[in-house]
Amino acid sequence: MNVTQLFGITAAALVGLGVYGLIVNPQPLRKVLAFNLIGNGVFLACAVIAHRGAAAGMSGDPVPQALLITAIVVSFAASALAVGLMLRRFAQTGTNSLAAPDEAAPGEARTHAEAR
Amino acid sequence: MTDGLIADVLIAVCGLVLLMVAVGLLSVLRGPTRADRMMAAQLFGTGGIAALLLVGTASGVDSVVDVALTLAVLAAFASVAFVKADRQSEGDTENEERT
Amino acid sequence: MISAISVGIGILLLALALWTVVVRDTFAAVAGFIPYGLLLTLAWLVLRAVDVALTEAAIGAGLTGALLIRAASRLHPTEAAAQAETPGLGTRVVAGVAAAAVAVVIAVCLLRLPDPAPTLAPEVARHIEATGVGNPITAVLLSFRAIDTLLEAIVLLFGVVGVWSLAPDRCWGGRPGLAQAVGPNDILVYLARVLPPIGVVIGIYIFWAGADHPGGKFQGATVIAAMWLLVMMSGLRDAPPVNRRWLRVVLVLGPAVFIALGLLGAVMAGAFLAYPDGWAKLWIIVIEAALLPSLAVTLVLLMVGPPQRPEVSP
Amino acid sequence: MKTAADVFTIVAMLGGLFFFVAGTLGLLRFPDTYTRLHALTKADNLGLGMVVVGLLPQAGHLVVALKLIVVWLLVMLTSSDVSQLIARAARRQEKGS
Repeated sequence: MNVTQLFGITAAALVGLGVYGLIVNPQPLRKVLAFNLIGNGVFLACAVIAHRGAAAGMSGDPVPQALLITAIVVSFAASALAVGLMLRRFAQTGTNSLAAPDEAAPGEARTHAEAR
Repeated sequence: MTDGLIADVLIAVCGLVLLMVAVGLLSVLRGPTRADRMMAAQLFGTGGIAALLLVGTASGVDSVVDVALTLAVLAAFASVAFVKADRQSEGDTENEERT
Repeated sequence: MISAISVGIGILLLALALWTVVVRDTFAAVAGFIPYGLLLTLAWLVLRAVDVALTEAAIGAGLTGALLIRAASRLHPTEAAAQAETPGLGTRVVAGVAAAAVAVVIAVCLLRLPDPAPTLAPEVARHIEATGVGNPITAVLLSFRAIDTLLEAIVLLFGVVGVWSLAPDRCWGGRPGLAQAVGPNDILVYLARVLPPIGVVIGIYIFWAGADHPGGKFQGATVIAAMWLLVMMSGLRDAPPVNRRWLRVVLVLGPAVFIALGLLGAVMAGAFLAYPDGWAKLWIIVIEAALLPSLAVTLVLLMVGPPQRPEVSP
Repeated sequence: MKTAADVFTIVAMLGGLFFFVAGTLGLLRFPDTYTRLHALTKADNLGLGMVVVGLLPQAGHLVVALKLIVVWLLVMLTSSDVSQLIARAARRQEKGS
């Protein structure tokens, strides 16, 4: 098994783990973590493709590598926005649940919002 | 590019350091306290940088030192955030409501 | 020999990923996410993507970890309620099957990639001379695919707008984040006095090295942003109020210079973002130098979140 | 000359490895947070130091060697500070609980 195959399988497994975590974990922050796992799996797949494209004295195809750098920075921005949304929602309503409002202790959430 | 024997030695050492870091990570992440878990970043800050330098030198990537420099500066940042976040969640919560 | 290390990195990476997915406590999950990011740096290095390794070391291991930890601590009060919502066995089995199916499809695709692999490396090698830079990735980022980089800088700016739009009305124009109170003898204050000068030099060095070696504006900007955040976390300097004019100017400086030079290229070289002959290197340096402070400020503002404290009196 | 440098590298690597093993053993065996922190920050820093010293003869360029030393100094500076921060956090948690 060579490096490309190894990291190819790792990338696929990372995406799988991320999908599982995204569905199963109820906390929104955990979903952001899981989403990051999926993203890293895709990045790793991209890096594998770049690695296979080594030619002309370069250690890899520079175009997917450059895209990866862009992608890592953008995914950080996306995570930051998601975290901002979560914290704001928590500050406003006192909950961070994704369940439908009537399922997740409706009274508590409303009183919290009214208190402000 | 370092020659064969030394490269092999470096890779072997790198593997063992990684193994030690992995074992250490296992015990640190299990806890029991939050302070124990904070050590995870610290553990990788030293062991991870050693492994990085070893594998980079063995495969002849000169710029690996720059990656190590970045990590050395930023490994502390994650740990500080850890401690600060912990401090805020326990002590400074009243600040949050001060608005 | 190198493949033995790769196997170790792959296994450890998956083990940490599994930890972040299955462990009950969110704080523990995030604690596992930081070494995971550092390990990913090793993976990029083994795949010979040194530029990507640098970016991951800066963003993945540094900023993302700090961002998530802060959120995990802040959201700790919701933890018990959230855990009660964990779906039952049936959902978990279905989710597991779905996830496995996705993973298998991707694995099969990745194992059956076409041979020989398609690559743009020879194309880049043929034209890199014209850009005047030695690092092919910088050439791609700022010349061949400059539009991607421009749009990325603008996306980051939108990210800041998005985060700012979460501010409560009464706090608008104030300072982001919480007030930090730290004693003058705190070791954190010492670290925040000693490390940033060194860190800023390293950040600028990595930015400058990016012309010919791995490095560049993203990585340099991240290091500088982290140093500023360290100073803020120590309480030595407060976060700037978001209504400051200099802050807005620095934020848009990079994208504005980028667009202006792009339009100038449309006039002088016949296409948007085209560089006139012989001027490519200079234009790339000007764009990168303008982007560096913008990116650093953008990353800091994304990290500290929306304004939370109304400004008392200016 | 070349062999002497290589022997030096191997000896230093073994030393570094010893400290990494010692650090991990400490993490596994020590009874409380403070002693574990002690094992981690002291032993692993020395381990990294020995690895850096061992890599010096293999660095192709003087600048690379200097940067290696800077990496080690930075890690020593930051990890000593961070270990103190973590120890304080641990004490605060003990008091709190």
